[in-house]
Amino acid sequence: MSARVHLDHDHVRHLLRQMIRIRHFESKCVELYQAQKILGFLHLYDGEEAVSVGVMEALSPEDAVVATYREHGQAIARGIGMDVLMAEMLGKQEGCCRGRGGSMHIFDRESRFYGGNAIVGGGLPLAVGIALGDKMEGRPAVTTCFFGDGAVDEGEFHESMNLASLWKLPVLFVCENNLYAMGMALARAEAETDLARKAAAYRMPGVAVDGMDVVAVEGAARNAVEQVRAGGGPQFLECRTYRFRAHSMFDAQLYRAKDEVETWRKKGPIGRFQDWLMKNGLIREEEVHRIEADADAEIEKAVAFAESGTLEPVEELEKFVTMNQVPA
Amino acid sequence: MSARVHLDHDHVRHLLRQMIRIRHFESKCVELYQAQKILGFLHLYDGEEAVSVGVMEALSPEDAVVATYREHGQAIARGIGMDVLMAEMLGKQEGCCRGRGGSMHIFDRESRFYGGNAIVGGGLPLAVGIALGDKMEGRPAVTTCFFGDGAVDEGEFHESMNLASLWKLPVLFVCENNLYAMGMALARAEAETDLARKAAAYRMPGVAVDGMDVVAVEGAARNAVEQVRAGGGPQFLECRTYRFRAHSMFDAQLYRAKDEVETWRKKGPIGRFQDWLMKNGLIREEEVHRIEADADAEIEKAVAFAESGTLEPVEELEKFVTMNQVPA
Amino acid sequence: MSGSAPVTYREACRQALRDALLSDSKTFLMGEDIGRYGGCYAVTKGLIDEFGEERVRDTPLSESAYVGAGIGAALVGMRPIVEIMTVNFSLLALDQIVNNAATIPHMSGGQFAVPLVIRIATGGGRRVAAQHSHSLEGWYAHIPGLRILAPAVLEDARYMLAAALADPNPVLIFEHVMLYNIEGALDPAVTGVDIDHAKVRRQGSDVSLIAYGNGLIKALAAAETLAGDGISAEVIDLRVLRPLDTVTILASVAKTRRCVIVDEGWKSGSLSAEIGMRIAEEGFFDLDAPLRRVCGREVPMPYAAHLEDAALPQPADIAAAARGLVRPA
Amino acid sequence: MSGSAPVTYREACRQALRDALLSDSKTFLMGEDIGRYGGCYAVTKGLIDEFGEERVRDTPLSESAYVGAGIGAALVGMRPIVEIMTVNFSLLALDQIVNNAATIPHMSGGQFAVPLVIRIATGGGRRVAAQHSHSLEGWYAHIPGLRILAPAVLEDARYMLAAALADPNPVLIFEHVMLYNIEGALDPAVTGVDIDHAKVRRQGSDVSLIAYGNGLIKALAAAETLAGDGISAEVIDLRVLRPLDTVTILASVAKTRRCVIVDEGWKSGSLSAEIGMRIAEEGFFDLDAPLRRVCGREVPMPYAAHLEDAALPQPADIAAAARGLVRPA
Ligand SMILES: Cc1ncc(C[n+]2csc(CCOP(=O)(O)OP(=O)(O)O)c2C)c(N)n1
Ligand SMILES: Cc1ncc(C[n+]2csc(CCOP(=O)(O)OP(=O)(O)O)c2C)c(N)n1
Ligand SMILES: [Mg+2]
Ligand SMILES: [Mg+2]
Repeated sequence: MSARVHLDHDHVRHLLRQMIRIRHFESKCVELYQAQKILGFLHLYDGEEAVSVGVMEALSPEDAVVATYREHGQAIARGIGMDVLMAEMLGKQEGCCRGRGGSMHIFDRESRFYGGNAIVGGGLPLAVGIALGDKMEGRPAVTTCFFGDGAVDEGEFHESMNLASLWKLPVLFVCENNLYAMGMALARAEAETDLARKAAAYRMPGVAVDGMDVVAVEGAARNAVEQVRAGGGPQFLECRTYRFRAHSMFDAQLYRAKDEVETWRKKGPIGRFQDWLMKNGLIREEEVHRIEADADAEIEKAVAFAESGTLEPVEELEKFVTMNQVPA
Repeated sequence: MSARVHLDHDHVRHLLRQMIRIRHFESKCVELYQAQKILGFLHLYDGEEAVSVGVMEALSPEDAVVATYREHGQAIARGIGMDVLMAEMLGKQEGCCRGRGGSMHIFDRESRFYGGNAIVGGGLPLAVGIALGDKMEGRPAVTTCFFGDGAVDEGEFHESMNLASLWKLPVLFVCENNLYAMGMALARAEAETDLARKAAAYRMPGVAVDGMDVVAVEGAARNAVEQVRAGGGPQFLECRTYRFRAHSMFDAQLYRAKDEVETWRKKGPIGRFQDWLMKNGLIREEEVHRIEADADAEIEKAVAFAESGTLEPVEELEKFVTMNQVPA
Repeated sequence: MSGSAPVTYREACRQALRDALLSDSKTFLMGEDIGRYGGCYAVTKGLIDEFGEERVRDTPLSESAYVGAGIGAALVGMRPIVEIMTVNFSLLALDQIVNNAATIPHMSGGQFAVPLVIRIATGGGRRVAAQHSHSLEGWYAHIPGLRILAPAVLEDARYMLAAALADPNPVLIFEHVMLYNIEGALDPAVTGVDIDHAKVRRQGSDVSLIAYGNGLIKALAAAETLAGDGISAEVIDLRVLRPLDTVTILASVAKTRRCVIVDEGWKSGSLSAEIGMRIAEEGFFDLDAPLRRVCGREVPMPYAAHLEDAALPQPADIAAAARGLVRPA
Repeated sequence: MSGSAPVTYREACRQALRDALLSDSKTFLMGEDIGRYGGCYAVTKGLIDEFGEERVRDTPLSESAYVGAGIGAALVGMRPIVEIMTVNFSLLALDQIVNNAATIPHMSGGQFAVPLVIRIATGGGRRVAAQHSHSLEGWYAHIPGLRILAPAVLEDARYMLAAALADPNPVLIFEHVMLYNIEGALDPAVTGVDIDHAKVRRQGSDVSLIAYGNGLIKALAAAETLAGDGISAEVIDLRVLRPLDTVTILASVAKTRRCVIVDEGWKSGSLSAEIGMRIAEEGFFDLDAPLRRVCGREVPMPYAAHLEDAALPQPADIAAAARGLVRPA
């Protein structure tokens, strides 16, 4: 594993905690979805936790993040509170977007989290512009843009990669390659399946990393962010991962074999990291239990907060369709 | 020069004649534009003749062509009559599109010439679909798609290249790289200026050829078409050329230096080929003069045809907005 | 397929696609996740197994390229049926639809036709928020060269496709996501429908309710309520959004002399405006009351259920508007 | 810039851009060929020399990415002015405009604003055929969250931009290609305009002619002709296509009791329909005659001059429609 990551006790416990928090948060979301308290589409991150947990470790508060519709993990790893997140999923006005965005459209001004975008590839041009604005204003920020392997098929990927590279913008492009776009296997969608190579077409450095290894992801992300921050222009980081569950709650998974999923589950980022930590005496079983218990307690509090939340009055429906001022 | 091209007397004279026909046809268009008989946008091919003349030599009648808005050369090289072409430019109903398309929208069913597209990059998806249809129907045709260096910036390029390669479709992508998109120099528009390399991002073979050398272009096109026809999937051919005149008739050319243009003029495809032929005794001066005279006579006939053409009655304005049947 | 057994709208769409694939070898389906996945709304489920990957063609996420490829294939005589998952995504293909599909026949002086069918899921109500829930079919109805269809009943879901494939021009079929699960029996005597005319779905004499798609279901519910109040509402199903069947609309308004137009799209610039304006131009002297509209509120669709419900026209709103015309306070 | 010297519409646009760049360091221009080339309609000519490549930013041919980049830059507090050469090309950026710019403020619960200005050249008349000549501004006027402007007079060309930049929301400014060369003097006393109201450009009592953009010029010409026939036409310049200033429209119609709406866009589903429908809803009892429209013919724009002229509304058509209302045969 990468030497650039300091594997002291606090840090490894933090990494594990973050992944567990995401995993448990989403298990609760499934319950609430089955109870029809969460509605619409629900895209789970189960199996991909190491990606956003590892990447976010490389970012500072002044950096910006552009996320996908599969962004609960991205949001939690970025530090958005579970309470406002859960309230959003329940459509309450106490939610981070007052219940207007829902699961696919999480925004948070404080952490510079520019959404939750449900148009595949639609976030990439935004990331280019955010980085452009920061650069023109002399802010040292790096904009990290998450997207999936399917987004690589879109024209907006091509145009955005070129623009960022041409203008040497501070963007970290993070491709969460989970091998499927809904039911479309990467090999059926892309003539070139080695996605990191695509970066070369834009003269952009591209690296692929094992997205199931949180430390490897953190290391690769730190390398990339360091170069971006140094003014070297954008970087492309492909994180090879896998989605353990259905694409969304409507997916019969006709397109992949059960044992393919099982094989990947064995490489699961949480179990694997946990075993490695214990084998190397970096964490004790009780600590893991405490982390899980703490996460569950935090989630219960979040659910209570969300359940006790209120509905925005319908009279406010048109509020914010147009803004009265630019928020300071 | 390529060994694959048989440089017998008839053939070299034919190549030269084709380039001269295009050049002289367009000089006449400029006159008619200044006389305000041709209106709207007029994009000249002056300097780029070797590209479509060379490429078309590699095609057979059953092949399909998708063109750009700078397509007079592509149309003439494909064999579309100057008379219907000129009538189209003059907006007469005797024109190939009854005067509805004009300079930017030349279509010809008989030669499978699918337009004259004035949306940069807009023709690429069409070419993919034409090739798909031909392939599904078992027709041995190759679809040749012309586009400029600027079209490479567009998302439609990315999506179409991937689709054609993924589905192994019989498409020859011909990039007319004249180093500028209107006033935008390639180096200011693309992070990767070696366009042939872009094909690699789609696992598509990509070759660059001197687009000022008609024989080299023909040779490269023959190689590419042969492989496409053999079922090897699409090929990308970059023809490095230069536009001697303004982008269109509205262009002050503030973006490039006069001597840059002059240097390129010296590499002009017609003069260069002509000199080479004469030096090697492959053609005599009188023959060249005869070719020019024949071309001018042909153009005069075309202009007469166009001038004596008629205007479509305005009552027919809405005809063909919707079709009553699919033309057989 | 036995017409008399109850089928869902989804199943009717599927049977129509299957028929098309069986009856013409030049027909093929192309779109995202229509094959292995079975279709994002399960409309194409099973078709890839029966017809294979060539004719039920899963595409990469490249809306502009695969829709454009459908246009290209149509130009050379194929009969592609392209699917776009959700109308919001169709914006990525709009250049191809407007600048190529709709222009090439005219621009080429009639040398080429574009016999293409595009199926698009549309509409709100599924709590999927501001990038998946809009109703832009009225927008498409602005474009010359296109025919726009909105099947609202099983019969149209089942038979409009065949008529669309027989049309030598690009036809867009908008399937409202809230209709896929409606169920009913198909009349075995009916084996086809026209794609030229609006249809009176309920006779009435006091007021005309003009609607399409999911709005029709709501208008019919409103008519039922109104009947309870002794108000006889006639309900018109537009079916064809371009070209509009003005004759049927004007005939109904001439009879009832009052009109409420229902449109789930954003009110300003929605199709309801065009319908109302045509009445104001050609049926002005038949009217006893101002025209009324019940449309979607002008907001990006919110996620929260109570807000989405408030953003969409509801039967009660339609009934209230009709009542206001028939019995002005 | 000396206001009293005669300027062209093009020059007025250029002065507005220059002012914006001078007055706010967060403002920058971005678009295709706006820099070295000088702008495809020469509007931005010279600005790159004065303000440099950073603030007058030539972009690759990537409409979706650079418009989206404008949205992103606006999200972080910049004031980008993005140019799209021709409205037909804006279809390539429509996903970003509709799915992002128009939704993010609402979808984020008001956490973010998108103070972006997009300038788009629109309209027919230049013989550039079916992929360069349409009038889709009415289409954009359907989208909640956007403000749509159509400067038709020098004053608006000169001062609407500043007002648009002061708006915290995305504003689209449609400049009609046939207006760039109109010339006149700017009143030095005027230093700004509002972007909320329609304006009466000519007072009249017999009929209201409602128009915008190049249609206004034609409506004014028609009013002149009508005056010769003793018909007094009031001419309304909409100026703001979204939100529509219904009050000014209704006030004029209440006065004249007759109305002709002029729109160069394709008739069906054009903005003229929305305007007419609002009158039919709210001004119904003020009308003495049916509403009339003079719009673009429903064809992809043909190249041939006589066909393009026939496809566009002309002053004579407007005058004839008005005459038909005032003096029905
Ligand atoms: C432009 C667009 N096309 C299609 C969809 C429907 N859709 C939602 S998610 C998805 C798959 C995206 O796959 P990928 O980018 O790999 O992300 P993942 O879901 O695997 O995380 C699709 C096709 C969409 N939301 N936007
Ligand atoms: C989508 C789109 N954007 C912009 C334009 C305006 N435009 C017309 S030609 C052109 C330059 C295209 O350059 P290139 O592809 O290199 O072709 P060339 O003109 O050099 O032959 C531009 C920007 C257009 N027609 N379509
Ligand atoms: Mg994926
Ligand atoms: Mg070029």
